[in-house]
Amino acid sequence: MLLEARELSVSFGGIKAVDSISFAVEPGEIFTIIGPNGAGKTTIFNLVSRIYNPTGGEIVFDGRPITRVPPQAIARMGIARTFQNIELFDHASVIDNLLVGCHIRSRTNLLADMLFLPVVQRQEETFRRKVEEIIEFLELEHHREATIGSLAYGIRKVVEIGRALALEPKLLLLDEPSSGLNPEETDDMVHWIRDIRDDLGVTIIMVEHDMSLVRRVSDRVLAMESGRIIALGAPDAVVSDPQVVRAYLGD
Amino acid sequence: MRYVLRTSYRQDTRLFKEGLPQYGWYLVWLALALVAPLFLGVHLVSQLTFILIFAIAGIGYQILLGYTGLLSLGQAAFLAIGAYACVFLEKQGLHFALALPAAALLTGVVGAVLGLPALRLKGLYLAMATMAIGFIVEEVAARWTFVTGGNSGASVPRIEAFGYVLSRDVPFYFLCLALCIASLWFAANILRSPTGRAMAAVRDSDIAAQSIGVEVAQVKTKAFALSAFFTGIAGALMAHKLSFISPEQFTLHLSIELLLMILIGGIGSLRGVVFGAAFLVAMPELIAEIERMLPGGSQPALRPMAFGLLLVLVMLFEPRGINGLVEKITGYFRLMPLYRKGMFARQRGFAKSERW
Amino acid sequence: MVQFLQQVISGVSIGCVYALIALGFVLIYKATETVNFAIGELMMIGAFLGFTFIVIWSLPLWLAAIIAISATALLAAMLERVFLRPMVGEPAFAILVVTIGLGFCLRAAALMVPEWSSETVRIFTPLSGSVVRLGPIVISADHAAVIVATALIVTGFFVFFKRTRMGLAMQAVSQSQLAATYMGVRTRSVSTLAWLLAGAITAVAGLLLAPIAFIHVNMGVLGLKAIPAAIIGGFSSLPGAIVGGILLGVCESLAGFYLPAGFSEVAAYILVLVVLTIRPEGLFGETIHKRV
Amino acid sequence: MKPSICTLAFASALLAGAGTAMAQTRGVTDTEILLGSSVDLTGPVASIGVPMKAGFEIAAEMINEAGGIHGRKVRVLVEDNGYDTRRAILAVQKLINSDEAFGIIGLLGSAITQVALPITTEQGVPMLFPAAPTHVVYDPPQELSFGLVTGYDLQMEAATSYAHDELGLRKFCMMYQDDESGEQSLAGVERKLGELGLSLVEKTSYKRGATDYSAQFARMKAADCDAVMLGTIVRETAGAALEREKIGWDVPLFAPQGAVSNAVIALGGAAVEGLYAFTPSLPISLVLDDEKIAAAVERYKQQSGQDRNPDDYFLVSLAGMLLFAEGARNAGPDLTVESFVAGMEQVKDFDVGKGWGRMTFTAERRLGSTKNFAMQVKDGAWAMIKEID
Repeated sequence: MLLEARELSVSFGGIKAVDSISFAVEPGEIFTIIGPNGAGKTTIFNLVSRIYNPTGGEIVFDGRPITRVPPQAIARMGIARTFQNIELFDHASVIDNLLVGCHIRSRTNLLADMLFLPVVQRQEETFRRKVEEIIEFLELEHHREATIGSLAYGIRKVVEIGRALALEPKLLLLDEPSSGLNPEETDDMVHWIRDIRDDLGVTIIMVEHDMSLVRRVSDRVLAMESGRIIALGAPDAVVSDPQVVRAYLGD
Repeated sequence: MRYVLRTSYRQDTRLFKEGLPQYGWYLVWLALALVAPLFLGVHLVSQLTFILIFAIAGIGYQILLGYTGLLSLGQAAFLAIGAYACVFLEKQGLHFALALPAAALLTGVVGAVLGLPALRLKGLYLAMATMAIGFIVEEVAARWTFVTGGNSGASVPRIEAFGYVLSRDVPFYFLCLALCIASLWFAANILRSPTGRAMAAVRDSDIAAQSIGVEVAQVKTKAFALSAFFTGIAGALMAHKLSFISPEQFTLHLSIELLLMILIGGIGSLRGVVFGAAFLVAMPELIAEIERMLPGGSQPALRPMAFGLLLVLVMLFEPRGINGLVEKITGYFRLMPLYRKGMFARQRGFAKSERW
Repeated sequence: MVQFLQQVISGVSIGCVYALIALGFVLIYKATETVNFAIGELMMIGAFLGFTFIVIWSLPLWLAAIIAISATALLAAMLERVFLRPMVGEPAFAILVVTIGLGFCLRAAALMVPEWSSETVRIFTPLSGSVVRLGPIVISADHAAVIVATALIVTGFFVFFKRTRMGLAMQAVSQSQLAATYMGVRTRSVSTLAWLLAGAITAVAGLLLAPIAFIHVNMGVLGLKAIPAAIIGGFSSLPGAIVGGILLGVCESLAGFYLPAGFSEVAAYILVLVVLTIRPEGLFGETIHKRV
Repeated sequence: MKPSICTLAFASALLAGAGTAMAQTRGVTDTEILLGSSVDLTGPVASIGVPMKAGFEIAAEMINEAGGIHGRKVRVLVEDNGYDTRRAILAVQKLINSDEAFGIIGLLGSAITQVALPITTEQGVPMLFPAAPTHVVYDPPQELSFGLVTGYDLQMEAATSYAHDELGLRKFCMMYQDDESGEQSLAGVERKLGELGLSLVEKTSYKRGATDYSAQFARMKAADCDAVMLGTIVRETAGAALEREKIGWDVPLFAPQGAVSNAVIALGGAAVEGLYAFTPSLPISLVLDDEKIAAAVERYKQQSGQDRNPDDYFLVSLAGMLLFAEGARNAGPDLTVESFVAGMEQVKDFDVGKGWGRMTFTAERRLGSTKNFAMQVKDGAWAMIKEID
């Protein structure tokens, strides 16, 4: 069991956004959370990536509790995430964005950086070699030097995934990877997600609306409505579950 | 049309990726700077010295504002701390060669401490907090008479090297030149190393930086400490150049002059700092020339008017300052056939409110 | 004890001037989210216009005041229309720098006017010299006039803000400029109105300040005291600006009396640092953080 | 004094070839003597700087029309420094090195004078009669530095002895401006009180540019002293008088030279009635019967187009120029720095015009005259009540 949530709940000023949710994700699995807007999907995400503090329950990752751990600490433990409306470093180039992903593995102190000692030089080269692999993996070669501001929306999505991969994570949290993409880009996204899991062995938790993407790529699906679980299981079963259909389309 | 071939990772990490054509220019500038005292009178050399001193202060400010996105309106406070610390240490008998680094390190530590409020504050709030710090440091400089000599100021002892007294003109110019080049090199190294990238990450989106594992609080403190370190060096050099320091010299007006220098030079670029410093020192002379040409004799209001108008016009029409212009021109020549007219135009946008 | 009250009263009168400037400052921040560093210079222009009309053209007091206030207000609106409107969408610090630049230009413009430039002047109102006694406490009539005038302006202002259509529009713009535009609010003209109103208020502050202090080209530096007042009250809250201004005035006056020399000027800025580190959004401001 | 030559081997080798021959004296040609000055034309004290610049130019015109100095005409180049120390340094260096002025005359601002003195001394250029009331120029006496205006400390010593001897006051309080000029006044008062075996009952200060003095006056009134010494300049003196009137406290006020100006009366109105001030030179209104001064003021009115008298500092630059002319005349046709210093040391009881003491300079005495005038505001105008040597 890689990540487990036990009776997780959080309320903003009286409203229970997430009401004692429990679920577990196995290593190497693609686990998708679906549900109408305001169901608490992104809130769970922000709880796991430690941007919000839960009011109840516990989160355990790789056997260690991370309920109260600061956000930057979970990156060191191997959890990476992307954001719903893309939080990239706009003024930097693609390669610099990816290099920031390697930040947690840099061992050089401020003085060494100022003098750019050989140890910093070597470390830079290992980072760049790692980032070049990711660039090839995600086919971003001819965008390497472009600044983020000049890139198309779909490309930015891929760059953000690339930055998360540069962290060499065990668990990757994808926040609506297909939002804002056209159908053809969504197909590419399916391949990226499968390749990440198969080639790099990264477990993926995804929040998604595009049911065709959910069906084609998820191992298990969790459906939520106004803070509570209404269905959990194989993609086809959950998507056609009457309760889920009613939650989405209303009765 | 020059296209750069990337052959090795090492090449990517070098300061001048494109080899000779890129750093050739800088060699020319360095040669000019070395022989300048031969041709120029003492007065122009002291102008150049002030340019170098302001450039070092500008490097410190650029690291804070240009690279980490932290707007400080209290940089004059760090100049004051650097100046007073160096003079006080020299009066206690420490030689200048030791007093300067010690004063700079002390300013760096104070910078890190004064940067603590920055950890919780953003944008305009931080600007106001640093302005408050600036006023407080100015007041402390006036009150703490034992160290700073209070309002009657402090005279600065001469630098002695190898038994002789170093005169404040040409030799001091070379000292400032060496320190300025070293500071540029240090800052350039920081930018191509993990520290620099982490700063740029914090500038663009500290939420994303946090989720990548960047210790945002640590990076901000480091940025304040580095900025204070360089500004402290500039403060110590300014004290020796002025030969007399008093609290009245380190006012909010000086902080705003430093801000003008960074903006006019080009925010976010190291060579922009040098352009900005040259502009800041040359501007009063330019205005004096214009004033002389004016029919009605000297129009006293010309200087503040020019100072104010410049701030406004740069922000309106060329927010990337002189460096922006230089990049446009070099870009034009580099991409000769493919240069598109609107390449550098800014897009219109709605006020991106920090609140939502 | 009488001494303490005496200090508090004189602190309140100076505090009222800070409050008015802070009100103008916060009004602009709420409507356009820009920090206006030229607020002090607008006050100086208002005071000098008042001086010119009253002393040099010797117009009746109230007529001169009205012309001075409306002239300064129009000047402020013109500055926004010409210099700040093209800056919409630029980063916040760029706009802040433009206002700093405008501050220098206004001071330089005042320097060009012969009567204003090198003279330190004062407006003598019929009240000058006479004194109001509240039991043992003595307060000059001009100071009392400041307090009364501020109270009137503040109440008038809240009526405008809560009741009138344009007042509501201004509040909408301050919440979110993008949303307000889609609701058909002409955000551009609302910002100009915000500067117009702020110009009027700071001109009043200048006119009220003239009798009790002096008018000179560099009096704009007093505007820098309005910024701490606005921060203490909470950057984005109008009642906060008033309370912050008065609190600041009293605190300075008490520091001047009880603490050793020199502390009173710095008291304002120490207070700001304390408030910013404990409650970054000030006493009345609402908490703000970026949602992801 | 350690030999002060530049030592960096590299630099000195470079400079060996570039030494400029010092054939004739800097700033002196066959037909002209160039003097340099730096005052504030655009900053906070422009109201003093602008009339001073006019004073230099008009004095030069009058000296040149009267035949100049041994056939040479005098010209004064005035640089603006906006009362900012850094720009003042650059201006003085420009005047010495690129304009090659013979001497620096009439600097405005105590801090600026303190900063400029080491530069002029190091370059071997005479520092002539700064307008700033700072003792640095004449105490300790230096070869190339000549004082005209007594420092604030001497002025306030005269004020304290006058209050003590003439008015029999014993309990002294002081309010001084929290900067270099204020602290000099404080030093003078405390030195004289020490001699008289007294000390300050209450000491308060304010930051430059402050407009409210209620706290300071409340503290002094609480200490119920019978004399209030002021380390203030123009605006603050009027502000102090207004505050005293507001709290209805009938105590005499004593201020240094800066207070003696019609601006104080215009600002203070009735409140400044009875205010004492101590100055080394009388204001223009009291010296117009001296034909040289009257002619100069008349010329100022024509050139500036204003019908009001210029600020009193106009007289300071006038007196400075006349003193320079006297010293240069004594130096004879071959004007060099050495001959000029010798010429200045021959100046004995020289009259620079009404309202100044007689000027005498010797090898040990670098201050023209230590005379101060006790002034008081009597029904809306400054009147001279006593001369104190």
